[in-house]
Amino acid sequence: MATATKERIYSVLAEFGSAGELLHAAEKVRDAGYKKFDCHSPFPIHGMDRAMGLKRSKVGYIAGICGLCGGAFAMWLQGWTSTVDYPLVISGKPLFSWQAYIIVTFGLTILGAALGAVIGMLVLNRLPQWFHGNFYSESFKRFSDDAFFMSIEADDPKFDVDRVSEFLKSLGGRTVEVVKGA
Amino acid sequence: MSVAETTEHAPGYESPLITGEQTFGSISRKIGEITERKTTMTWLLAFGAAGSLALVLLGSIGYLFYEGTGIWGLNVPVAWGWAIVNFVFWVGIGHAGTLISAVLFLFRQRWRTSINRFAESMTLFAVICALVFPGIHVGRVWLVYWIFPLPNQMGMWPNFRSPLLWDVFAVSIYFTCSLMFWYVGLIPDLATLRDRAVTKVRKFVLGLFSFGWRGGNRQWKNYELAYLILAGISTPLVLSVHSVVSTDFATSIIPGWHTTIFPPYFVAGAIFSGFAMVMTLAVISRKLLGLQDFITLNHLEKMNKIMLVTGMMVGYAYSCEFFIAWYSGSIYESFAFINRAFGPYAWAYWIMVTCNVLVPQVFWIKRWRRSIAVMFVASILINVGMWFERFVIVVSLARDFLPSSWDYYKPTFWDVSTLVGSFGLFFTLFLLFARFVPMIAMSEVKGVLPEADPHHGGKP
Amino acid sequence: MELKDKEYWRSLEQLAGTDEFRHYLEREFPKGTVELAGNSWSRRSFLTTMGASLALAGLTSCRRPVEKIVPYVTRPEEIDPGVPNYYATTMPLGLSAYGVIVTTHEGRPTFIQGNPLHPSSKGAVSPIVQASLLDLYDPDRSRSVLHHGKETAWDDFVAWWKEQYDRYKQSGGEGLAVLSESFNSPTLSRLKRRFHETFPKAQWVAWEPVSDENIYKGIELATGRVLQPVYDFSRAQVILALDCDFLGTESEAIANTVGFTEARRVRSRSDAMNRLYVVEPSMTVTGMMADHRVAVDRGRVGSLLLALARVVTARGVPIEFARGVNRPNTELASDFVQVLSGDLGMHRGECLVVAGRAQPPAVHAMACAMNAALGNVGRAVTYHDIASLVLSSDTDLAALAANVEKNAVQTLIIAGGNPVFSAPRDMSLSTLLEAVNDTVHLSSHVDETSLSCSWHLPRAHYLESWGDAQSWNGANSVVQPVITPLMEGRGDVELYALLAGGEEVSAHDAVRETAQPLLGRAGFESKWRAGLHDGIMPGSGPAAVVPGLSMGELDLADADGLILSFDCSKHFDGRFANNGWLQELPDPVTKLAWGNAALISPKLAEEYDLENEDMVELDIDGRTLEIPAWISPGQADSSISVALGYGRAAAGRVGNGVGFNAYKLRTSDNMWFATGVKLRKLGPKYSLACTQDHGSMEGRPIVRENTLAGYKEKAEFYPREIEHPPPVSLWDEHKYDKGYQWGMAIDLNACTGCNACVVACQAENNIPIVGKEQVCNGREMHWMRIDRYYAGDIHDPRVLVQPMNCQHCEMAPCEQVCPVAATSHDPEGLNVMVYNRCIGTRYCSNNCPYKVRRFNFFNYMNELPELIKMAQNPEVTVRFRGVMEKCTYCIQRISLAKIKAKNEGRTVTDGEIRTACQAACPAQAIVFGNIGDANSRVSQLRQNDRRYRVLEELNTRPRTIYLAKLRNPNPALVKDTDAKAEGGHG
Amino acid sequence: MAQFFPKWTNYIPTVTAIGGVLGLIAVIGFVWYYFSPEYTDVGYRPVQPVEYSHKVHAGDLGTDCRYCHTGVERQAHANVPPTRTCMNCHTMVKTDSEKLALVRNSYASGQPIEWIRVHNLPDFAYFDHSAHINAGVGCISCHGDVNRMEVVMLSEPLSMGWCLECHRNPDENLRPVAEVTNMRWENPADHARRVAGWIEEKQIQPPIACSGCHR
Repeated sequence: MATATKERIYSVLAEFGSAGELLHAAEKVRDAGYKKFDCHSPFPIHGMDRAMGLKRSKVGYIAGICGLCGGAFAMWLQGWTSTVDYPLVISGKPLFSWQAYIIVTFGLTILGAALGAVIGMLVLNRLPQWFHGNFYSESFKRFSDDAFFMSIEADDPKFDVDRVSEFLKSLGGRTVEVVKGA
Repeated sequence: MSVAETTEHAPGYESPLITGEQTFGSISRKIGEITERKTTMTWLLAFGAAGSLALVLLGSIGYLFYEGTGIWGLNVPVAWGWAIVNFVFWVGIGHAGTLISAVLFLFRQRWRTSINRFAESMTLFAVICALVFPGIHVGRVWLVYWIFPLPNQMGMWPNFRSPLLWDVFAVSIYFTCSLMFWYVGLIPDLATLRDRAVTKVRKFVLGLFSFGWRGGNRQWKNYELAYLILAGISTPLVLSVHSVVSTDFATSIIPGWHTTIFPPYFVAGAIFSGFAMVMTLAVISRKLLGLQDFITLNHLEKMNKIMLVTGMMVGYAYSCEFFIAWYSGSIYESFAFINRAFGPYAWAYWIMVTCNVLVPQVFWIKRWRRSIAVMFVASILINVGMWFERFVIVVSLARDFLPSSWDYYKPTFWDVSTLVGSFGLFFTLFLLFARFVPMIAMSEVKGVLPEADPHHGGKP
Repeated sequence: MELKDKEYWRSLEQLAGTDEFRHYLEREFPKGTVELAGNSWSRRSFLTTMGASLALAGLTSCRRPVEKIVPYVTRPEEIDPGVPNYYATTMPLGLSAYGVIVTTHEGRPTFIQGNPLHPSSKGAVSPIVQASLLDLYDPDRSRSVLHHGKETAWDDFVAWWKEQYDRYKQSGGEGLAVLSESFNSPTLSRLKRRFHETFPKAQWVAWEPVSDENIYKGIELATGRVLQPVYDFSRAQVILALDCDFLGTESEAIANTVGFTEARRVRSRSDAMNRLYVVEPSMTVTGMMADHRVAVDRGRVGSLLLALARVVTARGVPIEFARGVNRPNTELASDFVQVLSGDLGMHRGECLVVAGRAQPPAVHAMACAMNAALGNVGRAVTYHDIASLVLSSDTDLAALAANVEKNAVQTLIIAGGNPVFSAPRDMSLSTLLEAVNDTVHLSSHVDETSLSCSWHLPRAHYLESWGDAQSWNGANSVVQPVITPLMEGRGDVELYALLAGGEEVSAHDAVRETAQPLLGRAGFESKWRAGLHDGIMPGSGPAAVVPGLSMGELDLADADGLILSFDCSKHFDGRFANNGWLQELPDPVTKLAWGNAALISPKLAEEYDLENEDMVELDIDGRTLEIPAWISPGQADSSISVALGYGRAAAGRVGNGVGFNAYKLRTSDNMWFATGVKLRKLGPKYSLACTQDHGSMEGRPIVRENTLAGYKEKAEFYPREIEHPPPVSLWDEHKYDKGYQWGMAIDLNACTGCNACVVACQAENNIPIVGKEQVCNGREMHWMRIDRYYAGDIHDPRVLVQPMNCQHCEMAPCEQVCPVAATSHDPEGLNVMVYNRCIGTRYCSNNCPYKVRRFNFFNYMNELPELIKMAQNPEVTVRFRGVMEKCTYCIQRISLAKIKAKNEGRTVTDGEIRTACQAACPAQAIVFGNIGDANSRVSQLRQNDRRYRVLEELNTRPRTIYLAKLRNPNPALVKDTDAKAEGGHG
Repeated sequence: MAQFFPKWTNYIPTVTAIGGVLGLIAVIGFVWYYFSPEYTDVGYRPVQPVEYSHKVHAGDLGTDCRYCHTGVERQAHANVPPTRTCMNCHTMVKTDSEKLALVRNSYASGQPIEWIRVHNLPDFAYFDHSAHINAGVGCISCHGDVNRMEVVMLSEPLSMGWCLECHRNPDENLRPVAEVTNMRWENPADHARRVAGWIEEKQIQPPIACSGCHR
């Protein structure tokens, strides 16, 4: 694969036989002190977060805050329009009929939270990200089918092509590939 | 299929969720191929048919805009007709999707993985059909944007006390959330298709929409939580939506509408009709697309059980209505319900009862519960019944407080064409989906294979 | 010179001069004729979507379309643009004259109300009087003189007539005949006399299909003189109406209603109330008001009266004829007769017996004798000798026909009327007219008669022409134009003057000329002006005369078998058939709009196995009519009733082919009823536009009533109100305590269900006519409707009526459901509907428990010809497609009054604001005002112990309250079912 | 699949995100300004059939508005003067002016002059001049400095929102009734106090509810 000149190395990619192997490999890599590595699998692997030593996702907080904002905005909008901006007597009911406003408030809370969750997820995952080093690897694409990959990226402080390749082999990687590209 | 058909298992033993010795690879292949292979004749024919029906809808709407709502059978007292019936009907259909994808997800019902994708899709399409109606049924469509709180030179704001306004918010929010839920679930599968893609076009399109997904666990981590949150908030949402729709009737003072039981009763009904629709589609598509291994009889049976339950809830609601009408001591209420059962619209009422209460009872019997033919017919009958339920409710208008204003509502050609057309729209969208989008959530199904468990000693 | 300072009538003529107007006229007069409003979708244009683009103008940021302001060149001081003017004039109808006050905007008459000073209208109107306004703008009116169908000018006719005039002057009028309508006009009768002077040998026949001839004949029979009876129902405690719908279709119904309700109004429990006995073949407005009603077919009313007379006589009140006529005592409704005779005997001098125009002279003679014997003459009934009466005469018509047959008539001038349509069928007039060399027809439309005449002359509307008319008590009033003729029309006065004098005379001068001797030379001008201003000429009519009785020979042929009776319809004799307001107006009893039907009793229906809308064939010795049947409770079992004036062939686009022509069965020997009718059921059904499908209240306390006696015991009413928890709101209710608080009170005891309010509302509020198909679909637009419920025994029902319009609930269910706040409350408690904010979800209508909201399913207003749009009230927004509308309590009147008051630095006084329905109501059943002011009439009515709110238990807090209905049955006749009538309802 | 999308594509999301936000703001601003009656209507200055100058008549000559627009204090409409009114003076003054040809013709022929409407409310809104005049709202408040206009121009949006502003707090626009036609009126120092007085005495409570203007 490594052919053209002045290519740069993006990462070292190792394929593992099963979810289990990948999980154990991940623990080792973590213990070896690598930071910029990732495990690619067709589906989320149970326990992998601990194995890789990842902290809890922040999506929840984002969603929560957005939800609260949505709700607050809704209640404010309804209250302000019907009591301050243009008070109209409707069916002889109080201008601020908060009971009636609950539904829209609830709705916008949900909407806020949902948008927060999705956008938060995308941002935290840096998606969309159509270009990525790993895509230089021909075999990498099997991650979405039935393969399990471990990739240690070049900009990891402890990164060294040969040492990393060796290390991944030692962890039982079926194939180890140095991903290069323009 | 053969396997599943005969699978008998002792109580407590969880039969395999999918059959046919599937591996990760076989799953991506079988599901992927559906979208990759050459367009089949059957599909083209079906699409043609559905498409032309959708055009009927378009035509009807065009004529409606030109002439006014008078082309429908509406009158005073029955100022709402089929438009609203269809709206409620379609919104109801939508519910099953979210229920399966969200509620069952929260309950860790892993069997949902096989059906959640197209249940969700069906939700989207149903809600699209639903959203058509509030838009077109108003007298002055060109001003319909006034229901949104937009600053304007009149200094006017919408009236947030109106259930109709709640509808607009609830349903459009429901649609947005379902769309996001659906798409988020779709990303990894699009990536799978992307990676299987050969042609440049497919590479580009699928690449574009899969956002460059790399299935890295750092992504899965956020992804899973986001998905969980969406599921978590979709659950109260889906329950609220039809409750809100029911307030269109429940908050009014019209006998037969003014009923506190409506919210739960509507939700139950919605799930009921929704599952019926999923069933209809599932039965057809698993046959046509050879998905018997993924949508097994066990799945269908489970859905039938849910239909049986919700069907009886609805039946309970019907009887409860009658009891309350009598117990309330309000002569208007009691008249309204006696009138439903024995008045000019009795025929509609009894169609409703037969289809919604009697028909599901067949699912008490295991053999019928597992018989494709039975469940297919039943699911269609149930949808008919649920449409009539909404019809019966809406035409309670025909006889309210002052007998002097009583009248009878007769649908016109345009009422019918609009309803038929909406089905056209629905199936058009569904066929497009079935052709171009993975019908089954591959990454999720892979996730429920035994091999997916890292502690599974299984072979590579 | 009057014409001089009424220049401004020309304002509309100016408009009429513009090309657009011509263009409209052309466009609005295609020969192919379709119903104006309603189902002719073909004629609907893209204007609706244009409306859309206009509505969006703000968005598309395009400049508004350029609008022109066209000021007057010289503004007449009478006119302030936008400020209405009011003129008094008179509407002649048959022998009646209704004094009216016409509201004009920029010279366009837009509303008609009664003239309080006028004895025949007393400030109120009937549906016909109100609706006559629309006829003025009827685009189907003929627009030019026609000679053998070709358009010519008046001058040609005048020239032609001059020749004839000279010719006939020689011959003394040999072979010249005039067929006119009957009239009661000094000027016209003066001209008629002059005509006879000029042409002694000429024949002048006055004839009307619907006339009071029998009444006058009867009085002549009894007294030997032709006298005009004038009734004052306010002076009668006991009233017997014999086949006499004196509150509805009979002459002078307005004045009758005013008087009748005056004697019936109950202010407190101590008040007395008159008692009404009705004997009639089919349910009428009067029958609905009855305290006791016997359904007797038209042929047997006489013998019932005879029986009554005998009993009364036996009880010591000798009635002249009672012994005279030698006929067996009939057993008809004997207990009724017994009780009634007692009641009459007890109320000598304060009772009244009236018979309807359909009854034969003998019955009227008997009634007359009875009133004399009971001492009512000079009290509840007075007789007047009206000089200028020109009565309709069936015999004269027959004579004329005979003359024509033996070619004794060369020139026949038909001045008004439509004999070809309405004349008795045994004298087939249309063929007879062929025989006459020259036939001239003066008529507002090119109608059936015009088509078979050589000359057609367009006739001016009474709002366009000068004339005069005497009311029934002889009071003289002038018909003065409020607008120049829109078409080429000329009035009767012009024609008569031309006929009599051979030259054209200004009608105005002719009328003044008549007035001179009446008013006297001295101070004529001021009297004349006063007369014009007040709408009634100074100096009253001839004093009442007390005729001596000289009973002639009475013959009372008792009819038997199935009897068909002809009724006068809401179109009178059919002359108003092209009036959309009247066509769309539901019949007060059957609630049928756009057509008539053969009314049959439930029993008869059973007998012949008939349902509503079944086509039947009526056969009277060979003459047949196919017509749908309609079951009308209260119909006499042996009687079928059909309304006259329907099934016009050449009425115009609105009236053509609506209903079925009963004149086809009418012959000179059975002008009002025919015996021996054969009824046959035909196969098909025919859809009738009925605005109320369901006639029972289902035992709900909607219209509540009690007997006077019961009420005096205890102020409770039936059906009893529904038990409900105290109406408490979950929220703090809005306080309506400042400023004006508008409210309405409707006295169900006064309301007769005559429909005057419905038409008035339609005129005032620009309510569209939607046409038969839409009414069949339940889409009628009337803001005010009159609900009619049957109670008690279906074969002898009590009928309850209830005007129903927006109740202006303080906690209006309609408001909270509108997503765009298009309907909300204003501080004065009005439930306001903002048309331009409405997007048309129709949710409010669904949630209205009274179902008083109306929706524009189509763009009904664009349907209307421009000419009719001129009738519209500029103070009220014209609604467009897709918009909800409803009664506003005439908010335009409220606003104008408030502004006026404020400008004058005062507050609105009680009674200053009268809603259109209130202004029209002859029964004064509707009172509107400020309920915030404890002294206002409406506030006081709200204290009345008969008041109740409809659907009170819903806690909608309507601003409209109703006063429960009372009946005053004779204790001796009370059936248990009647009084405590809960069970009876439904 | 190897690398399909070039590296720069990774910037697209960021760019579109920022662009989207800015674009949205731009669109809102655009609609806000350009679709508002302030923009679409204010400044409407059609060429009238007769070159009539309010500046000359109302301004320089100081004719009172009500000389031509009669009845404003009595009725809803402010009359557009009949040709007669013009001729009252112009039979003497400028009898042969070119500009006045049309007026003279109109007067002679009886054919009215077709002025082009500048201040135009929709049919469903009912404005009453007398009510406003008697409350002491100056002509200028709605019609602008007519006395400075050669050709009459629409100087206020006459939109519902605009009406409401004044109906909600009319104080600034109130003045003694005698001064309503005064184009040079300045609110005196004690304006506030006097306004309070008028409101008290004349019960000035401009309607906010729909029924105030819609019938």
